[in-house]
Amino acid sequence: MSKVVSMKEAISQHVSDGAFVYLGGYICRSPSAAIHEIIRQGIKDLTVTRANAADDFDMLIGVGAVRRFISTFLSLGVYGLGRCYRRSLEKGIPHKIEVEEYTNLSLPLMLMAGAMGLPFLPTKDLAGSDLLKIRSFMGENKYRQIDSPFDGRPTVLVPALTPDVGIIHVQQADEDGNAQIWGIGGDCQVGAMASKKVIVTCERIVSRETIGKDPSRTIVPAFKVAAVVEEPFGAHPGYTPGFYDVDFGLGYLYQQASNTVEGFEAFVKEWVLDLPDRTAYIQHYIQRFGYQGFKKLQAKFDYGYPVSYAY
Amino acid sequence: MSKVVSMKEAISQHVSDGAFVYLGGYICRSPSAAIHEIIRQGIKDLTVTRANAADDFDMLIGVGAVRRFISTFLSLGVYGLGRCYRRSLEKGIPHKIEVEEYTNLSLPLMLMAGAMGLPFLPTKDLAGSDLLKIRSFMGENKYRQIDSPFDGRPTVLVPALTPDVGIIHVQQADEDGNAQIWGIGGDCQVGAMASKKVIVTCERIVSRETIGKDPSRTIVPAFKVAAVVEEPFGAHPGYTPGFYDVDFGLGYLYQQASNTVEGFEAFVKEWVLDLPDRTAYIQHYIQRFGYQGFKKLQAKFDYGYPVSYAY
Amino acid sequence: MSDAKEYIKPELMACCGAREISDHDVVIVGTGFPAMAANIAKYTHAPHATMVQESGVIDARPLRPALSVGDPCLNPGAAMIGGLVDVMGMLLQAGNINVGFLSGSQVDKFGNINTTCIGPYEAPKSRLPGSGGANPIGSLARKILIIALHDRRRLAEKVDFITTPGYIDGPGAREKCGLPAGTGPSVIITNKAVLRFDPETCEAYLATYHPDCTIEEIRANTPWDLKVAPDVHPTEPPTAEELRVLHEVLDPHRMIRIYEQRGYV
Amino acid sequence: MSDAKEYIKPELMACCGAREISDHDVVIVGTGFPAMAANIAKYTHAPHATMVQESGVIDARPLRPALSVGDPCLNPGAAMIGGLVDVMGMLLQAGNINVGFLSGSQVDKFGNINTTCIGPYEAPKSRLPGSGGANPIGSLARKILIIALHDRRRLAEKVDFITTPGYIDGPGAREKCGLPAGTGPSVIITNKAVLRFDPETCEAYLATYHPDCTIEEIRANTPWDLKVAPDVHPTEPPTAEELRVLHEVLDPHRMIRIYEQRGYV
Repeated sequence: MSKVVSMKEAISQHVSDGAFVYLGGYICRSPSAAIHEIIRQGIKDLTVTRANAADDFDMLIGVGAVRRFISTFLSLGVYGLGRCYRRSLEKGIPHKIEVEEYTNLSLPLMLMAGAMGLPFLPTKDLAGSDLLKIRSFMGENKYRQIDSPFDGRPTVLVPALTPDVGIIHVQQADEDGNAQIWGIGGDCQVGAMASKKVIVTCERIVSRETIGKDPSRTIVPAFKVAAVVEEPFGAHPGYTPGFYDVDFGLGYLYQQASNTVEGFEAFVKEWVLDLPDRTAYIQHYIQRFGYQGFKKLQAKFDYGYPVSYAY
Repeated sequence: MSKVVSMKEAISQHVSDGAFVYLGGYICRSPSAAIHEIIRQGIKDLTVTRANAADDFDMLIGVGAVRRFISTFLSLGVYGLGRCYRRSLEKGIPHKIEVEEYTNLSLPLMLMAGAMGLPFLPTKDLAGSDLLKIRSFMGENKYRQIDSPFDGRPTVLVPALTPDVGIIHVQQADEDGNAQIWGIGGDCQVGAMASKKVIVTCERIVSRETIGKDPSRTIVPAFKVAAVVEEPFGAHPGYTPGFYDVDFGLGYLYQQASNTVEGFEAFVKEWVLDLPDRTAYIQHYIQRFGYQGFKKLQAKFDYGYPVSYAY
Repeated sequence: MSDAKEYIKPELMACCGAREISDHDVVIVGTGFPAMAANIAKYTHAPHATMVQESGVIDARPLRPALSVGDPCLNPGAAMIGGLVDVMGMLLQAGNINVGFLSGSQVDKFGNINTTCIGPYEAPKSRLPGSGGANPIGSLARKILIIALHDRRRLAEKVDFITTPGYIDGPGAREKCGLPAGTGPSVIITNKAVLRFDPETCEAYLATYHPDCTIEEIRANTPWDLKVAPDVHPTEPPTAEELRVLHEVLDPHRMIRIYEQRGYV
Repeated sequence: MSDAKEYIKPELMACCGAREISDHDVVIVGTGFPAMAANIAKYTHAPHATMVQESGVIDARPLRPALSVGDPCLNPGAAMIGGLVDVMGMLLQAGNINVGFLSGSQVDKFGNINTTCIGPYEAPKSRLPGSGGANPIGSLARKILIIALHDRRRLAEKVDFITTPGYIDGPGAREKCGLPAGTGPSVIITNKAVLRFDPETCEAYLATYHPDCTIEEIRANTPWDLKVAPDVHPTEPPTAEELRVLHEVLDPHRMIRIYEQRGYV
C-alpha cells in the first residue's frame, strides 16, 4: 500500500499546531527538507525533541515555531552557539521557549523507553548535577528519584517519551515505509519507534524486494509509517552517508546571517519561504554556488560487499 | 592485535567451572561447536542463560555441566520437549538443575539492562502469572515490585544480568574481534554486550578493512572480545544465514537418541567426545551422511546489493 | 484440485482464527496453525496485515513452511529483521501487536494458560518448556486467540500453573496487577467449538459449535460448567474463497493433516 | 619538516592529555584537542587504545580531521557504527569507557563543569549549548581529563551551574548521590599548568607548570587559593617522538594553531 506523498502533503496531514515532534538526525540524516516545509506551512506551538540539536532546531526556534523543547544540547558545531536559541532564551526574541533539559544519555534512554513500551528507565547520569534542580513544563515528572529496591542505591528514573509524530530522513525506503539506514544512527531508531506515527523522508524509494535483500538494515517497519516522501538531498546542509557530504559553506552562511534578526529573516526568506519545495531549493543552490559546488558535495564511489541471507 | 585461537584454547582459557555463561543463538547462529568443546573439557557447575534454549542447552544439561539455568523456554522445536531437561527436573538425572524462570521479553530486557549498565528495568509482562510466585537461586532479587513513582501503577522490575562470559557465533569477525551478523538476532547482541568478556566464533575471519566497509553490521566491538575462533559450520545442526540451512535430520537423531539415557550418552560419545574438534565433526558428518548430505545444507547463491558509506 | 467444499477440522480451526484478524493488524505468529490462520486472513480479507515472529522478523516471505519462529526461511525477503528486544519490546510491549496466538498443555475457564508443568512445580509429573514468548504475548497483545484440543485434560477448571495470564481469577484481576487495559484473551478455538469470554464473569462460554459437534458433547468434554450463548449456532464452515486459498495457495500438499494425527478431529 | 624541538602550547597540552591514556583504553573523544591527544597516545605508547564517538562510531578511521562527533568522515572504515544508546549506554553507562575529555565555559576547583549558562538559569547572561554528552561522560567514564583556558573567568571557585559533576561540593559527594565508585575528574590540563585533585579534599592543586609559566603567575590567574604540590615541577615538554608524530603524521599542516588564536598561549 503506497504511502508516497509530497512533502507538502506529509507535513500538512501529519504535523499540526501544538504537536509533539521528534526530529531525527545527528548532522547525519537531519530531516532538513521536512523542517523547511514545517516553516513554510507556518506551523506553531510545537514541542520538539532530539539529542544534539543543531542549525535545523535553531531555525525552527528563530521562526517562532517552537513552544517547548526537550533538549540536551543545541549548537552550530564548528560555528559555535545557536544564535536564535540564545536570542530566545536571553532576550525573548521572537519569544522565550520553554526548555526541559537532559543529556545525550538520558534523553535517548527516554526515547528508548517510549519505543519499548517501558514506563520509565533508570539512568546513571544526571545525579549530582544542577540539571536535577531545574524543572520546566514536565514538572515533577521530569524525573523521579528512588532508592533501588535491589541494592538501596539512589537511582534517578526518567520517563518514557512518546511524540505524536517522528520525522526521520533515511537512505532508502519502500513505498509502504520500511526504512533503511547505514552509518551514524544518533537516536533515530528509538525516536521514530517511540513516536505514535512516523514520516519517512528518503534519498530514494526502492522496491519491497530490494528491502528484502537486506532486512537487517531496516530501522522502522512499514506499519509505523504514515507517509513516505522521496526527497533527494533532503538532509542538506547535513549529510547522508553514501550520498553527499556535509556542507560547511552553507553552515557558515547560516551562522553569519543568524547573528542578527534581520540577517536570519533574510536567510529564511531566501532558503525556505521563497522556495516552494526541495527541487527549487537545489536549483537555487546550484544558481548560487554553481553546479561545481553542488557536484562537490556528492559522495565518492566507495561501495562495500553484498551479503546473502539464503539457506 | 590478533585474538585468534583454537576452540580448545578459547574455552579452556575463558570458561571455568562455576562460570556464568551466556550462549547466543536462536536456532540461528547457536554456538554449537563451542558447546561441544565445553562438554569435551568436562566443565561443570555452569550457570547458563539465553531466551529460547534448544537442543544445545538440553545436551549441556544431559551431560551434567549445568548447575543453574536462567531460562525462558527449552524445547527441541518440532521434535518436542527437551528430554534431558525433563529427566533432570522430573527425575534428577544426572542431577536436578536449579531453574530461575522468566520470559522472552523479560530475560532479553535483563540482558539489555546488563549491556547498557542499567541496574534494573521495568517489564510489563510477568504480572498476574505464577512465574512471580516461584523464586529459585536469585531469591528476592528475581524481581521486585514497586508502585511506579510516575503514575502509581504496580510495576515489576527485573535486575540486570552480567554473565562472566558470552559466547556467540557470527557470520564474520576480524582477528581483533569486531563481530558482524545479519539475519535473525535473538538476544545475541544484548547477551554478548552484557557479558564481562566475549568469545566470538565465526564462519570466516575477514580483514579489518572488510569490517570497515560495512560497520553498521558490527554487533560487538573488538575491545569486548577475549578470543576469536574461526569455526566454519560452527552452528550446525543450527544454521547461519548466508552459509547453511538448519539440519532437521540431525535434530531428529538427537531426539530419538535422547529418549533414553543410554541413547543420549551414545549420541554424545559419537558426536562430541570421540571427535577432537569441529573439523573431525564435519568429516564424521560426511562419512555418516555422505558428501551429498553435507552439500545439501549449503546456502544457495542469493546475494543482495552493496552500499556505500562515503561522503 | 480437491473438492472446494471438502475440509478437515484443522482447516476449519485455521479459518476461525483468520476471521479474528482485521485488515492492517500486526499479528505475532508462531508456526503451524497461527501462521496458517494469519495467511488465510492475508490472502482474503486482511491483505495489509503484517506478520511478525518473536525472534526478530517482520513481514517474512518464506518460500517453504517455517518449522520454527527462527527458521532459516524467514530471513531472505523479510521487511525487517532485528532481535527479541525489537519484536518483544518495540513491537509487543510498546502496544503495536494487535493479535497474538497461544496454545498450551492446559487452558482454563479464565483463559489462563499453562506451558510450565503438570503437577506441582517443585516435583513435576511432566515438565513443559516454559513461557518463551507466551507470557508477554498473552500479557500485552491487544487480542489473544487461544488454540486448544477440546477434552477434559487440556481444558481445566484451573490450570496447575499460570504461565500466561488470561483473566487470572476473574473480573478486574488483570487491571489490578498492572496489565495494560484492553488486553486479554478474546477467544478459545478448539477442535469442537469456539468459546468466547463473558465480559461480566470473564468465563469462557460456548459461542459456536463446529458442524459435526453437539452442545451436549462439548459440555461433556469441558471440565467446568460451560455456559451457552443465547444465540449459539454452528460455526460458519470455511468459505469457498478460504478453501481455495488454503488448497491452492497456502497448503497444496495439505500438510495441515498432521494436526489430525495429533487429535484435532 | 619543522625543528623537532619546536612546539606550541596546544601541542604541549595535547601531549599532556595523551600521557593520561594507557594502552588498551577505550577513549570517548570529541574533536580537536581530545582527538589529537588520543591520536598521539595511539601513535606512541597506546597503540591498542580504541577511540569512540558518542554519535555511535567505534574505532573510526577518518581520512580528514573530523569537525564534529557526527562528521561524515567518521563513517567509512569504522569498526562499528550504532547510535547514541549504543555508545552512551552499552559503552559508557556499562562502564566500558576508560577515559573521557571534557571542557567547558567554567570549571571550578572541584572539577565541576558548566556548559549551560552564565548568570542565573532563568535569565541567563549567556546561554550555552547544554550538557550534550558532557554530563554522562563526566558521570560515568573511569577517568576524566578536563581541558581549560587558565584565567579567572574560565576557572571558578564555584561554577554558575553544574552541568557536569566533578567532585560536586567535596569528598563523598559523588558516592552519596549514586555516581559509580572510582569515577571523577582526574586532571585539569590548562594552557599554563596541569592541575590534579587532592584525594583528601577533592580540590584541584598545581601538579606541574608549563615551561614558560611561573607558579606565582598561575596562582594569580586561579580564582581560588590554589595549593601547590610538594613535588611541583615543570611539565615534561613534548618528547621527540610525540613531536614527530604530531608534525609528520597527525597534523602536518599545524592546524592545531587555531587554538592559539583562541587564547591557548
